[in-house]
This record gives sequence, C-alpha cells and structure tokens, in this order.
Amino acid sequence: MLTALHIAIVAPFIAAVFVPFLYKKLPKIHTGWFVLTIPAILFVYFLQYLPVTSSKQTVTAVWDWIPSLGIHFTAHVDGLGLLFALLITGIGMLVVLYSIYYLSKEREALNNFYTFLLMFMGAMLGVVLSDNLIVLYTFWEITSLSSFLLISYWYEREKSRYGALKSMLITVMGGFSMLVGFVMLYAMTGTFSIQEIIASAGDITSHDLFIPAMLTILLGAFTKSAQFPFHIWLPDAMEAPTPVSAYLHSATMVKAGIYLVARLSPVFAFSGEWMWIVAGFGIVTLFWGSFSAVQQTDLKGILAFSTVSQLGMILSMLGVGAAAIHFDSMDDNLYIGATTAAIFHLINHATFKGSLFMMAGIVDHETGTRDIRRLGGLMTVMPITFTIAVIGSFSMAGLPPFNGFLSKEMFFTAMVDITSFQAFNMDSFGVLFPVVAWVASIFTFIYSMMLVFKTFTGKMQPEKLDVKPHEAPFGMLLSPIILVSLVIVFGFFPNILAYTVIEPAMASILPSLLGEGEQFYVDIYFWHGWTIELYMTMGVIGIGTLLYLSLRKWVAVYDVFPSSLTLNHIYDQTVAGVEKVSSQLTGAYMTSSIRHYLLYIFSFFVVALVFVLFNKDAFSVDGATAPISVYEGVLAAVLVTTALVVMFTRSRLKAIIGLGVLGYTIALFFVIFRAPDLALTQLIIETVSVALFLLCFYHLPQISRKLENMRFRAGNFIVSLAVGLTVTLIGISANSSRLFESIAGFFPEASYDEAGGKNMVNVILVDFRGFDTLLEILVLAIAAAGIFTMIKLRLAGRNDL
Amino acid sequence: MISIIVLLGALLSLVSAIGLVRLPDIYTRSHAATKSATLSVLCILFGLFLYFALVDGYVSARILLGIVFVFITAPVGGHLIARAAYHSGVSLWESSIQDELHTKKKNQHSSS
Amino acid sequence: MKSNDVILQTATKFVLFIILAFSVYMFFNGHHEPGGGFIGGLMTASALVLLLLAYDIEMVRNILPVDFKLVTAAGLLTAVGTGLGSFLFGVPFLSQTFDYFTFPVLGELELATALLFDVGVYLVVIGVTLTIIQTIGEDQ
Amino acid sequence: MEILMSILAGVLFMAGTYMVLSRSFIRIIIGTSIISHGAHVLLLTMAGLKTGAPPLLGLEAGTYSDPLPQALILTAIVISFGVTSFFMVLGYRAYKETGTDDTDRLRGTDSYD
Amino acid sequence: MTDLLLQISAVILAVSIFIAVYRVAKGPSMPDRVIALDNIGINLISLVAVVSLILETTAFLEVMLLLGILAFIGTVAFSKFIEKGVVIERKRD
Amino acid sequence: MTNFVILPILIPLLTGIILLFFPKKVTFQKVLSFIASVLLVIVSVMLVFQVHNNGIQTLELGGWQPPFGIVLVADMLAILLVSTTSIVSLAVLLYSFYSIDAEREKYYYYPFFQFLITGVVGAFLTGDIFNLFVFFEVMLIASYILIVHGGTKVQLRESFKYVLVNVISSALFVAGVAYLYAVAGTLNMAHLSERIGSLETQAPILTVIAVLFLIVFGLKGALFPLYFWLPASYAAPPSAIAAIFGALLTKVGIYSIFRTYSVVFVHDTGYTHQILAVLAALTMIFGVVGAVAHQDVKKILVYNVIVAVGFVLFGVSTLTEEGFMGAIFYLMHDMVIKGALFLLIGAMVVVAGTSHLKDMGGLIKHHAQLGWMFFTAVMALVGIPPLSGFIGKLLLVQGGVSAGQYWIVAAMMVSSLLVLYSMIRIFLNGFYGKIQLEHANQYGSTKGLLLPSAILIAVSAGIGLGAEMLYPFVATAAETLLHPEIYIDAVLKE
Repeated sequence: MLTALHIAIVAPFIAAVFVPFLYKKLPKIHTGWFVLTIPAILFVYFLQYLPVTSSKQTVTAVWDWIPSLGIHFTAHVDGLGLLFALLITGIGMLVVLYSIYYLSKEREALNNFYTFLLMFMGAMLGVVLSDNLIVLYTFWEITSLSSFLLISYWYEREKSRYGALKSMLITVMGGFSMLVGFVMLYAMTGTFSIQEIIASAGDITSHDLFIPAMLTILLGAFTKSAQFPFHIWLPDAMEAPTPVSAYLHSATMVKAGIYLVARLSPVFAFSGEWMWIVAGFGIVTLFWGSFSAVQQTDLKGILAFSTVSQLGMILSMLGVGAAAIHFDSMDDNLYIGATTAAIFHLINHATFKGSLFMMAGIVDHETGTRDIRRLGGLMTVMPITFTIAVIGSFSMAGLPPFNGFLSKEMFFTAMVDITSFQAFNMDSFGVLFPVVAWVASIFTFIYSMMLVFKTFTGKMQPEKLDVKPHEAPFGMLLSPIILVSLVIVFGFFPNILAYTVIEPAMASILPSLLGEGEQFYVDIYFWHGWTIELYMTMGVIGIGTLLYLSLRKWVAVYDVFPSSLTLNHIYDQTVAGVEKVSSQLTGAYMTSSIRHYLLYIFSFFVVALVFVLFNKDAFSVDGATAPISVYEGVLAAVLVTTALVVMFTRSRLKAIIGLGVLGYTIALFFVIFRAPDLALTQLIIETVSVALFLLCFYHLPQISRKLENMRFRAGNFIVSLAVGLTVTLIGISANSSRLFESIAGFFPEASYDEAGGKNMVNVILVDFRGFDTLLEILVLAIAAAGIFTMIKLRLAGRNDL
Repeated sequence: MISIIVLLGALLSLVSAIGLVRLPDIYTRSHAATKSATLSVLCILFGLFLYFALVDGYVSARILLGIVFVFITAPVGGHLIARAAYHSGVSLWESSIQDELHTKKKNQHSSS
Repeated sequence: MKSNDVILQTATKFVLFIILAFSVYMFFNGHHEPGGGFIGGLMTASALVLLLLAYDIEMVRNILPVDFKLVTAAGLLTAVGTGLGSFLFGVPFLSQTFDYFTFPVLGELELATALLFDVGVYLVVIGVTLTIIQTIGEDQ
Repeated sequence: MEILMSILAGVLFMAGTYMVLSRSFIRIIIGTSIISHGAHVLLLTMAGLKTGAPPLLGLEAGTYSDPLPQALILTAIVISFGVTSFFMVLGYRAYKETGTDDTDRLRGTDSYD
Repeated sequence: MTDLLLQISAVILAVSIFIAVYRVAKGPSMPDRVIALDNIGINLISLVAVVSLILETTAFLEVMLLLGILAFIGTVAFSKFIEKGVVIERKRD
Repeated sequence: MTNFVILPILIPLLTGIILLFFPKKVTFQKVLSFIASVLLVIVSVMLVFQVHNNGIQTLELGGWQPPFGIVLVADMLAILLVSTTSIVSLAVLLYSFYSIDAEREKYYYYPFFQFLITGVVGAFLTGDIFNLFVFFEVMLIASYILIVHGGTKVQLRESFKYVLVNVISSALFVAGVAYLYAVAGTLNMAHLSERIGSLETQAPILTVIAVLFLIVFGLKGALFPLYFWLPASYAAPPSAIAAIFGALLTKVGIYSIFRTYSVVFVHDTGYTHQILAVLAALTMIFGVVGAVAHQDVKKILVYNVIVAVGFVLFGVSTLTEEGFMGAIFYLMHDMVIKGALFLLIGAMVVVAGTSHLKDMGGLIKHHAQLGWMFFTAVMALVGIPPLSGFIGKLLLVQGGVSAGQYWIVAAMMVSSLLVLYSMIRIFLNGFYGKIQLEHANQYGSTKGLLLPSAILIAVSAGIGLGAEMLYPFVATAAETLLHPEIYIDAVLKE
C-alpha cells in the first residue's frame, strides 16, 4: 500500500520534475527558494517519528513493486534510518539555503542543479529508509548517478568531468559488487528484506556464500564511503559546487556506506572477518586520510581528505563495536561504547564538516581562490567566517568544549578497550588500533590548525587574489552559523542526542543485545577522570602543536613517495591501460580483413567440432550404406577433379566453367539418387548462375598470381582441408548413428489421397511445406528487387550519417 | 538388343571424347565433339525409346522431342563455338591448308 | 566487330517454341510428374534468356513490354493470396484443396488450389530471373 | 555410397572454403556457391541414398526415396541461387565502386585511437 | 547380361565425361573449354538415359530434354561471351 | 480465429508485397508501412494475452499435422519477442520517415524494411527447424540489401564481408539440418525434442550437432569467437537501419540458441551448456573490450551489442528458472534500449556532423533533450534500476549464483562496469565538454528524430517499473522453456 512515508521518500523526485518548469516560468525568483520547501517539510515530517523511535518502535509500510521476485518497496523507519533521514533533510535544508546565495541565478543552469540535488535527496532517503535490499540498491545507484551529475555540473571543465567519471566508476563498481552480495544473501535466506535476513542471520554464518556475500557487500560500502584505497574519488569530487561537496561529499552520500555497514552489522558482525576487515580498513583510512590531508594546499582538498579520514574513524568504531555482539546482554558490555561513539561522531562530523565546507565555499566565493598558499590574514575582513572556521576546526581536532572532543574521547576509549577483547587475535594484534588512532589524531590536529591559521592569520596577500575580499552576505553565513551552533550545543549538551537519536539507532545496530522491553542507556559526559584517553588527547595537542609549527621542516617526507605509486596514479594508469590494452587487443584481431575473420571462424569451427567429436567419442563408421557402382565412382572422380581444377585455376572463365561442370555433375548425382525434380532445378539454376557470372565478371581483372604467395595459399589449403575433413567425419558419424526412423513414411500415402498429387516432392513444396516455398519465392523476389536497387540506386560519394 | 545399341552409343561417345583430347586444334576437336557425340546421344536415346516402347509399351513423346531437339541444336552450337573461336583469334592447326574466311575477311577489310 | 547471327536467330525461333511448350507442359504436370512452378518458371525464363542472347534487350522489351518487377510482385501476391482465402473459410493458412471437375471438351480434370499457388511461384521465378538479367544487362 | 558421398561433400566444402579464403571477389563468390553445393549434397546423403524409386507415385513402385530432403534441397537450391546472384551483383558493384577486386584492399579505415 | 552392358556403357560415358573435364581443365583456349563443356552436356544426356535404363524408370525423361535445352543455351552464351565479350547485347547498331 | 498466429508474419509480408507495386509513391509507402507497423503492435500484444490465457497457440499451416507440415508455435517467449520487435520496428520506422533520404525511399526501402520484419518475426514464431532456416534467409537477404542500400563505398565494402560470412553460415545451417535429419529423422522442433528426450542411450553425435548449431546460430547472434563481421557492417548503413540491425538481428540468432538449447538439445546439458557459458563469458568480455577500444560513437555502440549477446546466453546456459527469466527480460530490454541508443546516436551524429568523439563536444548546450535521453538510455543499458536493464541483470545474477557460475557473474559485473565506462565517455565527451566551435554553425536539427527514441525509452522504463505486470508472462515463458513437455504437448497434441 502506498503510504505517506512512501510519498515522503519519492517527494523529492516528484519535485525534481517541476524544477525545470519553475526555472523557465519564474526566472525572477531564485529556484532554490522553491526547492527549499521540500527538505524543510520533510524534516518536520520526519521529526514526528522521533517519539516513535525513541520508544523503540519501528514503522513499516509496504508498497509492492515486483512482489513476484520478492522486491517490495518497503519503507522501514527505525532509529538508524530516522537518524539518517533527519541528517539528509536537515543538512539538505541548510545546503539549499546556502546554495541560493552561492549560485547566481543569472549565470548558472539552476534547473539542472536543483533537479540533480532533489534526485539525490530522494535517493538518499530511499537508501536509508528501505527495508528491501533491491530497493536500497536502486536508490544507492541513483545517488551515484546524481553525484556524477553534480560533480560534472560545470561540464565544460576538464577536471569536473574527470572527477565525475572517477567517482562514478568507483562507486558504481562498488554498487555492482554489492548487488552480487545482495543476491548471495537472497540465495542464502530467500528474502531481500533486511529485517527478515537479520532474523535468520544465525542460520547462514556457516554457508559457503557467507564470506563472499560479506566481502562483496563491504566493497560496495567501502567505495561509497571512500575507504582506503577507494578514497581517491572523493578529493576529485571537490570539483562540484561547494554546496554539493558539503552535502553529498561530507554529510550524506559518503555516509551511505557507513549506513550499510551499520545496517548489516546484525547479519555479519558475528564473524571475525567482519570485525577485522571493517575495523582494519577504517583505521587505515583514518590514518591515510589525515596523513594525506596535511600535504594539501587546497582548502577543499584538505577537507576532502579529512572527510576520508573521519569516515575511516567512524567505520573503525563500527567494526570494533561488533565485539559487543559476542556478549549476550548489555550488562558489563565494555564494547557497546564503540557503537555509541560511532553514531555520535557521525552526527558531529556532519555538523562541523558541513560548516567547514561552507566556510571554504565562502572563502572561495569571496576571494576567488581556495589555495592556502595564496590566502592569509582574512581574520580581520571576514570575522564571522573566521569564527565558524575556528569552531569547526577545533571540534574536528577534538578540542574541548566542542562535540568533536567528546566523540574523539569515546573513540580512544573504544580503541583502547578492544585490546582486551579475547577473540580473533584482537588481544595481540589489536594493540595496533590505539596506536594508529593516536598517530592519526595528531595529523588531524595538524590539518585542522592549518585550515584556520593558514587561511585567517598571517599576512594578507592581496596581490595574489583576483578580487578584494570582504565578508559574505548574511544569507550565505546563516547555514554555517546554524551548524556551528549545533557544534557547540552538542558539545555542551550531548545527551539531547543520546536519548532521542543515539539510543534508537543503537537498537537497530545491536538488536541481539536487547531483551524484551530493554533499551540502551547512553549517557555522554565530559569528565571521565584522569584516564588514558585524556592523556592521549593531551599528547595529541602537544605533539601536534610542535609538528604544526615545524611543518616546513618535515613536509619533505611527502616527497619520499614516488608519484608513480600513488593510488591516483594507479587509477589513471588503469583507466588508460584498459583503453590501451583494449585498443591493442581489438586492433590485433579486428583487422577488418574478411580473410582473417573467416580464418578465425573456420578454425573455431574445426577445432570445436573435432574436439567434441573425439572428446565425446562420437566418431563411428558403420551403419547401412548403399552399394557403389563403378560409373558412380568415375563420376565421383570427375567431381573431385573438377573441384580441384576450380580451386587452383587462375583463370576466371575456367573457374566459372568449372563451376558449371561441378553443378552438372551434382545434378547427375541427383539423378542417380532418384531425385528428378532436384536434378531439373539444379540444372537450370546452374545454367542461369553461370550466365550471371559471365554477365557480372566481364569487367573484372584476371585472378593475379602475384597477389597470393605460397605461404598464403598453403595456410588456406590447410584450413580448408580441415574444414572438409570435419564435414566428412561428422557426416560419416551421423550416418552411422541413425537413431530414429525418418518421418518420410507419411508422404507416399498422404500425397495422393489427401493432397491430390503424385509427385511427392512437388506436393511437399506446394502443400505440405508450401509455407517454405512461399518464403523462398519471397527471398527470390527480395533478391531481385535488391539487385535492381543496387544497380540503379547510387548515392556514391555521399557521406552517410 | 537395346543394350547393344546403348553400348554402341557409349562407345561413340568415347570416340568423340578421345577425339576431343587427341585432335590437334579447336576446329577439329569441335568436329569430333559435336558430330560423333550427337550421334552417340541419338543412339542412346533411341535405345531408351525402344526399351520403354517394347518393354513397358510406353511410347514417350518426350524422348522423341529430345531427339529432335538435339538434332536441331547440336550443329548450331558447334557452329557458334567454332565461329567464336575463329573471331576471338584462336589459331588453326599449323597443318591446315586453307583459311577461306580469313582471306574473305581480309578482302572485306581492304575494300571498305 | 559486327557479325550476323542468322543461324542462331533462326534456330532460336524454332527452339523457343519447343522450350515454351515444354515448360508449360512441365508446369501443369508438376503435381504428378517432375516439374512444377519452379521448373516451369525457370524454363520459361530460360527461353526468354535465349531470346535475349539471340537478339538484344530492346528487342525483347518490344516483344514483351512488361516490367518484370511487377510480375514478381504479382506472383508473390498470388501465392500469398491463395493463403488468404483460408481466412474466409476459417481453415489454417495455406490450406490447399482439390477436386475433380468434368469439363465439356477436356473431360475430367483435377483442379487444385495448389495449382494457383504454383502459378504464383511460376510468375515470381520468371519475374526474378528476368529482372536480374535485364538489370545487369542494361548496366554494361 | 553414403561414405563416398560424405567425402564428396567434404571435398566440396574444402574447395569452397579454399576459394572463399582467397582474395579475389569472383573466387570468393564461386567458393560460396560450391559450399552451398556441398551442403545440398550432404543433405541428400544424410537422408539415406537409393532407398527406393523416385518419389513419383505414378511409377507405382514399392518403396520410394525420402521425398522430404529433396524438397528441402530444392528450397535450399533456389534460395542459394537468389543469394548468390545478389552476392555476384554486390561483388560487381563493389568492384565498380572501389576499383578493386582484392578483399585485402577492402579493409577500410578502422581507427582505435 | 543386359545390366552388365548397361553398367559398362555407364562407365564408358563417365570416362568420356572425365576426359572432357580434362579438356576443360587443360584448355588451352576458351573455345576448347566450351566445346568440352558442350560435349559434357551431351554425354550427360546419354548418361542420364543409361541410368534411366538401369533404374528402369521414366522419371528422368524431362531431365534429358532439359539438359539438351540447357546445353544449347549454355553454348550460345559462352560463344557470345567469347566472341563479343558481352552475353546480352544492348541495342545493336 | 484460426489464423491469428500467422498475422504477425502476414501483416509485414503483405504490406511489403503491396509496396513493391508502388515504389515511387513515397507518401503512400510511409502511410501504409505505418499502418502495418501499428497493426503489428496491436496484433502481437493481443497474441501475448491470448497465449497467456489459453496457453501455447499453434497453427498447422495447410492443415497438416506436425511433424509433417510446418507448424507455427506462439509460445510465450516467441510472442514476447515478437511484441518487442513490433514496438522497436514501429519506432525505427518513425525515425526512418525523417532520416532516410528520398532516393532511398524510392528504391524499395519500406518494402525491404517490412520483409526484414517478416523474417525476424517468422524466425521467432516457427516451430520447424528448416522453416527457421528459410526465415533466416528472408531476414538475411533483406538485411543484405538494407546494409548496401544506397551503394556508398563503405556500405559496399562492409556488406561484402557481411554477406560472405552469412552465406557461409547459411550453408553450415543446411549441413546442420542434414546431420540432424540423419540422426533424428525429423524437422519439427517439438518432435525433435520428444525424440531426443526419449533417448535412453548416449547419443554423442547429437552433442556434436548441438555444437554445430551453436556455431551456426552463434554466427548470426555474434557469439565469441564468431562476431568479427558485426562491428563494421553494423556501423556502415544509415542509423535507422543500424538501429533495426542492432536491436533485432543478433537477437534472432540468440533466440535460436535459446530455443534449441532449451527444447532440442537437452540430452547432454552438462557438456553443451558449459561450453555455452564459457563462450558467453568470453563474448561479454571481448565485446566490452572492443567498445572501450573505440572512439567512434557508432562503433562503441555496436560492440555493446555483442556484450548483450554474452549476457543473454549466459542466462540460457544456467538452465535455471531465474537465469531463463533473466535472459528473457534482458533480451527484451536489450532490443528496446539498443534500438533507442542507435537512434539517439544517429541523431547525435546528425547534429554533431561527425561520429568521432574527438570532434564533438558540448552538444548538451543546444540539444539538452537529446543529451538527457541518451543519458537515461545509457543508464538503462547499464542496468541502473528502476530502468529496464536492471531486472534482467538481477535475475541473471541470481541464475548465475544458483548455478554456481561465480566467475561468470564476476565477468558480467566487470563488463557491465566497462559498458558504463564506454558509454558514459560518449556522454562526457560528446554532450559535455567544450563546445566544438568549428561545428557550431552547422549543427543539424533533430526534428522528428527524438520521438521514436522517447517511445523506446518510455517502454524501457515501463519494463523496469512495471516488471510485476510483465512477470507472469516472462515466468510462463521460462516455465515453458524449462519444461519442454509443455511445448511438445502443445505442438504435437498427444
């Protein structure tokens, strides 16, 4: 049944249809204002579900799409889904607001922009609110598409197209892989419904397809969430307009992968592979992202790598959090905290990263550049922007009193705790987690500081800027201001989120821990006491500050990596390589020479058939055969001789005459084999054909001897001999195994009695199989008309399109 | 009886075939091929006609028609080929004594 | 080089009638003896080819001012048309029927719809062969 | 006899294939014609040879040869006639238009850049 | 006896055809080949007749007649081709 | 009505014949072909429902019972493909009205077109293997002429190769029929199925014949390694013709493999179908490699035709219900979307004045509709839900997984990705990118060229979104193929 929930999900799509009309009909009003209403309404609509999920209820509405295949458009609202839905609509609202000031209605093709954006929004809602894997996949791919379109929004720019293609290839690759994983899940459980799969999760862990399904699905999640080594598309995606970067590439789309991991945790999390892979990829990504961010000079580049790193962090927490499932209940469950931290940080990241992106956009918009080497000293001209940057960056760096500090602390706790987990070698190798996490946090601190201080402090360099910088209009500042306010609010009052959003979301991720009527209790507070986490944070700040100040001295470290080994380079090489290898391969066999093609075809014919013939032991020589008279033998010799003459002659006329003789001899065989009608037809047709040959080939030159050298002819001869042999061998074998009587016995009786003719062949032709004859004369007629056309109609020299 | 007529025809055809191989130039070969071969086929067709007429009592107009047809066309065919050969410039056997057409044509040529 | 074809043309006139008569015979007898629409049609066509060989295209065109493409189409239409009748009678497409009728002069004869179908075949074969040969002949 | 005819069909296929693989139009077209002959001979052979009188009821024989393959071959012959004549004219036109009867010169320009 | 003679005749005819094929292959001139072809056609008529006798059937009478017709047409076509280079003439002048 | 089944063959046939009489009356030709095409759509859709309600429809031509006469069999697979064909052909016909030049129209373009449809539809409907050969020939001779229609140099060059390969494959077809007749003694497919199905002993020779038929149909259907003739010859003729070729012709070969490998050659499936699966996988890989290799838009698309062949035949080789359904869905999808893409590419080449990617760019600026339609069609081709390609692909993956063919599933996904790459490159370089100024003044018009593709894209979306409505039909079709008894009983009525 179609419900309001479904309508809410598809509402953005419906709205997207009207955007071009609005853009055309009302050019005076910025189209964004109309678009803004959609996320606003949806945000309010989804807020209504908060009480529902807080009381641990879920809402499910089914609308059949292809029920026969188990594909239902099942909208399912639970804690996790709602959290994402609110993020999507909430941030969406702010982003649209921001874009109204960011994109000029005079210069930009707003109809395209908002259509794609709304498509994306709807798709994203679909991803997080669908219970059916296939529907989820549908929306998943649409997010990839709309992301592609948004990245390549300025389609005349080479880099936009490059980035768009890259993101599409990588994310769609993941999508395809994920689809295979979903199908494997279906093969194991017989359903596409996530809830039902979770219910039967216990039964499938030992299935052969369990690990393949997990790996393929994770590939989808990792590509979407820009995990190492698939993160390379995200920095290039920054070619998109900044509102898009803020929305898709930091707050929502990239989190779809995290959503998927969280959503499917109940299915897979019991296995050690899951834990190691998810946590391992996460932690590596965390490190690599933060490490790479430091060398960036583009503001959005820094933010992109930072996003990569932060996503890795969330993922590693989700992976580590899987440890909790190994305990039956929540009591004394040390590992629940990791999941809590993951969700909390997910929200925090959306707030501070969104604001930072918008900040970067403002800087870009007002100064004309995002290059930190050209920026500096903007603090005085753009004080509000500076404030936004400070709050966002400090939160990202994990400094108190912002929300980032809280989740960073919880992250450290989780990483330290996991070393005590007594399974899957976590207690030995697990020690790497806190170490890497700590190192990565130092780099996080460094680039966060770079964001603020390189841009806003130091000396202003107006000569490097194309325009005179000034503070942005208020409308543009409004969205980031709201976001940084949230950073502060969540920092001081984290438990606003804890009860309303985090607890229900955890119930979705770790359902097995909850007994009947139980619920999670999450309480986030500032002061933990003098714990190891606090020392770690202090270490981060101390060493981070030192390193930041001495940045110039050690930045050469980055040059140690040869540029040919970077992942980007590998991607470029792969794409270019695929094209090159394809060209070479295709060029090698598609020679456009018909002779080559025929050689391939005949060779395949011979090899395949002879192989099968002997492999299946099908060759046999027995079965009844008719006697041979002497004169028949002589005629056979005539046939063979003529064939050889035709083969090897170089005279055109000789070949044609030879063909005639061949045809006549065959007609004689038809006589010997009691086929008068055939003989008659063959004779006339042969004669007419020969006449036609003469007519057509009067003008052609003689067959030249020079053209075909010995090797050429020897090769041809071997192939043709093989073809002839194959035909003969199969013929003999087929003759030897006549398994069934022919249906011929019917015709002698039926011909005269039922069809009124004594010439059975003719009766078959005009009556039993008259349809064949009808078509056969059709072929003749088409051929004649075709010949007529070919001779008369000449559009020579015309270039056909 | 009939088989002997047929055999005779076959032998004639062999003769004409041998002539086709052994004779020195196109014009003599043409002679062998058309004249004796025509005779051979007439023999055999006649044998066939007799066979059906005597054994089955079946008088076939088609065989007679065939005989007549071959009788008419064989000389025409022979003529055409020989003429074509001549006009396309195939030389006579060196031992030929006369070439009247050649002289005639030459005369025509010089007069015109 | 000019040459006269008197012998050929004379022989042709004579032979042509034999061939045509024979082809008509083969066509009508096709249901019982070797022959039929194809062979009959092809023989008629070869008779016309002989005419083309002995004379020239314009000459034949004057004798037979027919567009052979239309003959082809007409033949096809005839053949399909025999099938269309089956729609009227509610029997499967291309159902043939035959019966024996007594005619005043000719006596009892068998008439089959198959013959009509064969007429179509006959026409198509003639049309096709001559279309092809004429078209190519004209192009040279 | 069937074995002999299978071999003959093989020979026809061989000859046809060899000619099809050469480079001049006319040989190729003759080649296809020969291959079709081979297929027709094969079809007749595969139906069983000399199993009775010609399939004419007027002959009133006891057994008749299988008429069905004969009808099929007849159809196939006529079709291959149509196709071959078309192919011939195609070769003729291609020669007139491109000025060559060598398939190697018919490669055309296929670029892979 | 009859059958043996017929078989012998058939063999002889077949051999004749073979010889004619040799001539077709050998040439040397085109008209030689055409004559040989004409000869093959005529021998074919004979052979069909003999085969009819061997099989004791009247089914092939049409074939013989047709062969005669076609051999004639073929010969005409070839000779025109050799002589004039074209098979079908356009308007003569 | 007794003769309902033959109507889809008869309508184009009769139309073509009538049009032969009036080659120069172009308007009349257009009107009549249009009416015929619309009629064909109506009749075939009606037949779909008739088959759905009353089971397999057969027509014993001439009233002769099978296996002695020819029988037309409209089972669900056949009639679904006929319906799709009719829709595609209608769209292509509409496109022809605006794109085929007047001289071509005067030289039997429309009759040839109708005859081609006759051949295609007939090949789908016939239940007799020799009749299938004859329909193939009808289709082929019409296609030969359409490729060379107009007689430009490139057309002559490529059609020579095309004809040659197909003539040889026709001869092999006859040889295959010969062998099959020797072994099984019959031509009717249901009868063959019954006979071969009743075999108790091993019949290795049948396996050889099965492979021979695979080669024969593979040549028509562009299976690896037999597709070499295809790329150049499909790129040579005008777009409308290329569209009908790309959409329909290879499908007939595929259909024949589908039919014979599900109904006739079922005695040794472990062997024959594994061969088919491997060849299918190689076909998709090599096809997409070819597509990636080219920069010419027509060539890129033509190679994508080959990829689809691999997909469908892989489904056939799985011998599972999902695989079969996937193959059928994908087959229908591919007919529609390939038709649309060929038409769109045709329009694109018209407006860009070139078919080489390097020479075009920024077309979306002036031809936004064309661009977005192309984008949508590409997405459908790649199998992005909810467009039509998805449902087939999903089922194919399911079939592959349940048949345990994981590597081939992986190959399928890789080639899908490369298909996306090859096609999106056209979008990025042709529609996006810098406007190529030197062509700006000669931008052509897309008048009348977009509607046909729009229809096809709508159909594609319909197949995807309305898959549930289509499902019972496809399921019936797959059911029939999995259980040849149904087919046999319907035809032989025993």
